Amino acid sequence: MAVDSAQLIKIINHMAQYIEENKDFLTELDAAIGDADHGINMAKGFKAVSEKISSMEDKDCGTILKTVGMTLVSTVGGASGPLYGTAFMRASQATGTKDKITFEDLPTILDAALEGIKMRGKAQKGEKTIIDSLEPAVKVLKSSSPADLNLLKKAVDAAKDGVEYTKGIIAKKGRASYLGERSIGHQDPGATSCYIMLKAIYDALENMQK
Amino acid sequence: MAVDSAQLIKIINHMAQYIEENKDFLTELDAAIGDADHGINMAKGFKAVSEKISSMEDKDCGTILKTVGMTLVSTVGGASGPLYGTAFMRASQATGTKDKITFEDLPTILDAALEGIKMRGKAQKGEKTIIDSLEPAVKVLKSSSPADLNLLKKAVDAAKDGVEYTKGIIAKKGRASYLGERSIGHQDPGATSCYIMLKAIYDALENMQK
Amino acid sequence: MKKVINNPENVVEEMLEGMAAAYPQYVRKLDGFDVMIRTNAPVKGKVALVSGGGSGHEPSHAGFVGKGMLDAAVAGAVFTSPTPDQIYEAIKAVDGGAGVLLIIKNYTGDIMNFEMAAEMAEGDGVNIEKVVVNDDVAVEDSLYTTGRRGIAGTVFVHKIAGAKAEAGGTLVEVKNTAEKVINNVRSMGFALTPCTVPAAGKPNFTLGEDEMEIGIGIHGEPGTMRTSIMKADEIVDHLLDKITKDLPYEAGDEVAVMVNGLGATPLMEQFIMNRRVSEVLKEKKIKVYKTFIGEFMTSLEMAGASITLLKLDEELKTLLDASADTPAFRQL
Amino acid sequence: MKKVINNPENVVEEMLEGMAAAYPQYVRKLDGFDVMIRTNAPVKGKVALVSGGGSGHEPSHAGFVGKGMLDAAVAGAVFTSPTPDQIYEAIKAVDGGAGVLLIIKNYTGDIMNFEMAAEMAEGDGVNIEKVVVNDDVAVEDSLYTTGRRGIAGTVFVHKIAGAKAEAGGTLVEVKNTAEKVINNVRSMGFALTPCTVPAAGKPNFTLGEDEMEIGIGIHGEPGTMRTSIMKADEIVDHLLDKITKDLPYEAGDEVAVMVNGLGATPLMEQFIMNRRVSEVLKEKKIKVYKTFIGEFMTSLEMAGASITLLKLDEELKTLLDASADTPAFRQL
Ligand SMILES: Nc1ncnc2c1ncn2[C@@H]1O[C@H](COP(=O)(O)OP(=O)(O)O)[C@@H](O)[C@H]1O
Ligand SMILES: Nc1ncnc2c1ncn2[C@@H]1O[C@H](COP(=O)(O)OP(=O)(O)O)[C@@H](O)[C@H]1O
Ligand SMILES: [Mg+2]
Ligand SMILES: [Mg+2]
Ligand SMILES: [Mg+2]
Ligand SMILES: [Mg+2]
Repeated sequence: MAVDSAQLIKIINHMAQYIEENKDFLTELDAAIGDADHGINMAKGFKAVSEKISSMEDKDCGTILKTVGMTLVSTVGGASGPLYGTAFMRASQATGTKDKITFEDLPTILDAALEGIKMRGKAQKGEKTIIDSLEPAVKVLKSSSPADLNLLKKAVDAAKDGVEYTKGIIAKKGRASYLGERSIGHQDPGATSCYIMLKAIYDALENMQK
Repeated sequence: MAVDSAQLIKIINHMAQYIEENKDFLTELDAAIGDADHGINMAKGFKAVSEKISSMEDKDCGTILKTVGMTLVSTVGGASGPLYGTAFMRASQATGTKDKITFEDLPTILDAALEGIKMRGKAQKGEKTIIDSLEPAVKVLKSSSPADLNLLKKAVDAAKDGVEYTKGIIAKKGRASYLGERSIGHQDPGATSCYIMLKAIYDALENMQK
Repeated sequence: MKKVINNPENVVEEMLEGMAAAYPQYVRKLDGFDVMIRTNAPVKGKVALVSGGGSGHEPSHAGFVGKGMLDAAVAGAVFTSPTPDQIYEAIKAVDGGAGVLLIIKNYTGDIMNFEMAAEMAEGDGVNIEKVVVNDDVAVEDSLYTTGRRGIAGTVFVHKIAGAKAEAGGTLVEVKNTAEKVINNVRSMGFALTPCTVPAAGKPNFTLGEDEMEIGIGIHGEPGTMRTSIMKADEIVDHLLDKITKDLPYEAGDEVAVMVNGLGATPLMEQFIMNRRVSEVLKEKKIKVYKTFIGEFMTSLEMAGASITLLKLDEELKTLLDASADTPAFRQL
Repeated sequence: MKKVINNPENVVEEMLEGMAAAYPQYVRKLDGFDVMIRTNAPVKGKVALVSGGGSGHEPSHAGFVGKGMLDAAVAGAVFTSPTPDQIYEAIKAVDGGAGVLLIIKNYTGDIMNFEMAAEMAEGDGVNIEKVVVNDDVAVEDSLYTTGRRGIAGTVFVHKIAGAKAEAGGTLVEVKNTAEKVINNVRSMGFALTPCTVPAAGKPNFTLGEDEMEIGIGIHGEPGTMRTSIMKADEIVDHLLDKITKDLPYEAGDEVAVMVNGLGATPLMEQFIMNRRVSEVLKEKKIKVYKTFIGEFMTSLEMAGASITLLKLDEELKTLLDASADTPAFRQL
C-alpha cells in the first residue's frame, strides 16, 4: 500500500480532526500539571494546517509535510509548537520529493520525526514527554519487516502503553517538571497528543484499505 | 438643674457609647447612599474623645467641649468630622469658661452648634443632612421657656421626626447627592447620628435626675 | 477578604512607611503624620502644591510627590478625607515662602477638611489658594448640589500646575493654570467588581456575575447605570460619548488622553480600551497629543477603568511635556 | 469571566494596537506581526536587545521597549511563548549591524522558539547571542531538569543589559553583563487568587477563600506550598528567607529590590510588603541601593506579588542608574 499526496492530506486532516475532538481533554491534562493550553494550542495549529494543505494535492509528499511543520511552528507556540513542527520538518526531509509514501518508508520517517523532537527538546525517554509515547511506537515499527498495517497497529498500542507509563513517572522536562514529585499520577499531555496523532494515521490508513 | 464638668464628661461618654452601639447601623445607612464609613468614622472619633476627656474633670465646660470638637476634627475625617467638630467648637465658644451648664444655656449652645454646621457645610434644611434632625430640635428648644427635661424630650422627638423626614427627600449635599432621585427612600446617616447624640444627652440627663 | 496586610487598622501608616523606605530619593514621611513630602521640601521661593484625600487610590496622591508635581500629599484613612490637622502640618512643612496651592477633589469632606486646614495656616500667615477638581461627568453638575466628583483628571492638575510652579509661577499664576486644567478636563469610569475597604472587611457594593456599573465613583459611589457586561469597544464608546459631549470636545481640538486602571484591570485591557479611544477620537477629528495609560487614581482592587480627556492649548502642552520626577510619574 | 475585551481571540493584537496608538514616541508595531519595536529601530551600530514571551504579563515585555532597554518585544498568545517566525521578524527589524541579544525566560517553549528563530536569523548572517533568565527560587535548580523559571528578575536584565548596549557595549559585553545580572538576581512570588486566560474563560487554578499559594509561577504554575492566608510580614519573611539563602545574599552586600505586583494586588499592599522588606534587609545588614515597586511582570488579574533581589557591584549600579525612557520604565 502506498499513500499519495491526496491521501496524505486526508491522513493529516484526520489528525486535525482527532486533535480538535480531544482539544478539551488535552487542555485538562495540561491544566493538571502544566498551564492548560496544550489542547487549545494544538487545535489552533492543526486548524491552520488543514487550511494550508487543503489545496496542495498537486504537491509532493515532502513539501506537504514541510508545510505542516512550518505551519505548526508558526501557530502553536509554547513547547509543543517547535517540537511537533521540527518533527514534521524532519519527516519532510526523510521523505524528500516523493509522490508517494509506502509502508516501508514509515519507520524511517517516524524515526526522523522522533530524532527531531529529541534534538529540539533535549529530552529522553522517561522524562514524561512526547518521547514516551513516540519512541516505543518507532521501536515497534523498526523491530520487524515488512511494515504493514498490523505492525502499525502494534506501534500505536505501544504508544498507548507509553502514555500509560507517563502516569507513574516524574516530569523532568517541560513545565510539569516544576511540580517535581507532584507530577506523578498524571498522564502527560504531549505523550497523549502524540498517541492521538499516531492513532489518527492508523485509523485513516485502515479506512483507506477498506 | 445644672451640669458640672464631671457630668458633662458623663454625657459625652454616653454619646460615645450610643455611637459605638450604633456603629454598624450608621455604617449600613451610609452604605446605601454613601461610602459605608459613617459609623466607623464616628465611633473612631468618639473613642478618641472619651480617652481625651477622661482626665478633664478639673477643666471648665467650654474647654471640655473644645477638646471634643478638636478631637473629632482630627480623628473622624470625611464630611462628618469637620461638621461635628465645628459644632462642638462653636458650642464651646457659646459656653465660654463656665464651670456649669444649665438648662437655660442649652438652646443657645445647641443653636451655636447648628450655626457652625451650617457655616461649615453650606447646607440648609431639606437637603438630607445633619441639619434635618438638628434644626427641628433647636427650634423646639428655643420655642418656649424655661427649658427643662420635658422640653428636651420634645426636641429629641423633633429630631427623630427629622430623621424620618430625610427618607422622603432627595440628597442635595454630601456624597448621597450623587445619587439624585435614587437617594429617596433612604434615611440619612448624619441626621441619624445627630439624633442619636441628642438622645444620648436626654438619656444621660434623665439618669442624673433620678 | 484576601489582602496582603498585617492589620486593617495600620494599612495607611504601614503603606507610607513602606513608601518612604522605597523612595528616599523622592519623598519622606512627616514624623507622626500621614503626610509625605518632597525630600528637599520646603523648596525656597517655589509655590508649593499640596494634594491629598482618602487612601486607597495609590499611586495617588503620594506617588506624585516630587520634582515637577506635588510638594506634599496628605493620606486620609482608606476612602476617607484627611483631617485638617494633618493637612495643616503638610502646608507648614512645604511652604517655601511663595505660598501654597491646595488641590482638592470635589467631595464635601475633602473640601471642609482642606478649608479648615487653610484657615489654620492662614492664621499663621501662610498665603493659600485652593482649587477644586470636578472632572467626573457621570455626575450632573448643578449649583444647587455638591456638583461633580473629582477623579483621575486630578493627576493632570498635579502634573501641569506642578510644572508651572517648578517654572517659577506665582501663587496666582499656578492657581490660574490649575483652574485652566480643571476647566478643560473631563473623565468617566466604570467598574466590573467592587473593592473591599480593609477596615470594613467586605465589598463596598455588589455586582452580579454578568453585571457592570457605568459611571462609578472612585470610592464605589453608584454610577449612572447598571448593565450587563459590554464589550470593551462599547464601553469606550459610551464613556467617550458622555465625556466629549460635556465640555464639549470638538473636531480640531487637541487633547491629552488618560486611560486609568482602577486596580484589578490588567494593562492588557487598558490598551484594548485605548485602541478604541484612538479610533473614536480620530473619527471625531480630535487630535491626540499625548496618551497616558496605567494606574494613576485607583480604587483598591476594583476591576474597571476610567477615561480622561484634557483639552490642550500651547501653554498646557508645554507644561504637560515638562520633565517630572516622582515615584509614579516620570518624564524625561 | 469579567474582562474588558472584545473577543478573546483578538486580545493580543488589539492590545498591541492600543499600545502603538498610545506611545508613538516610543514604539511601533511591526505590520502583520505581534512584535513591538523601538520607533527609531534599527539603531545603527548598537547591539539590539530582543525579549518576549507569552502575553498577559504586561507591561512585560513591550512596555520596556525604548531608549536604554529593549529594541523589540515579541508577544505570544496569552501565557504561550511566541513562535519562531515572529521572533525572527523582530530580530531582522532591529538588527543595527552590531548583533542581537535574545533575552529568554527559562521555559521549554520559550527556549525552543527563540532558538529556532536564532537559527533562522543566523542563517541570514545576523550575529546572535542568547541569555536565559532563571531567577525563581521557588523551583529547585538542577542540571537534570528544566531548572528554575524566569520571572520578574528579567526586568533587571532588560534594564541593565539595555544600558550596557546603549553605552556602546559589544554583543559579547552586553551578553556578559546580562549574565552577570542573571547570576546575581533571585525572585519568588505568591498568589492569593488565580487569573483567567481569556481564551480559556475560566480561572487557571482554584484557591479556597482563605488559601494562598507560595512560590507561584507567573503563568499560575504551582508553587512550593499552599497555606492559609498569612500576614504581609510573614509572607515577606518567608519569601526573603528563601531568596537570601539561595544566592546567598549576605551582610555587607548591596542590592536592588523589586516588589512586583502580579495584577490585582493594590500598590498599597505592595508598599506594606516593602516596609517589611526594608526592615528584614536592615536586620540582615544587606544594604538597599534602590527600590522598585509596582507592576513589572504581571499575571493578568492575579492577586499576589513577587520579591526580587539583585546583588550589585559598581558596574551594575552605574548601569541600573542610567537613564531609560520606555512606556513602563522611565528614569531621569
Ligand atoms: N523537552 C521536551 N521534549 C519533548 N517534549 C516536551 C518537552 N518539554 C515539554 N514537552 C511536551 O510538551 C507538552 C506540553 O506542551 P504545551 O502545553 O503545548 O506547551 P507549554 O508547556 O509551553 O504550554 C508536555 O506535556 C510534554 O509532553
Ligand atoms: N454639607 C453638609 N452639611 C451638613 N451635613 C452634611 C453635609 N454633607 C454631608 N453631611 C452629612 O454627613 C453625612 C455623611 O458623613 P460621613 O459618612 O462621615 O462622611 P463622608 O460622606 O465624607 O463619608 C451625611 O449623611 C450627611 O448627613
Ligand atoms: Mg501547556
Ligand atoms: Mg461616608
Ligand atoms: Mg467617607
Ligand atoms: Mg503554554
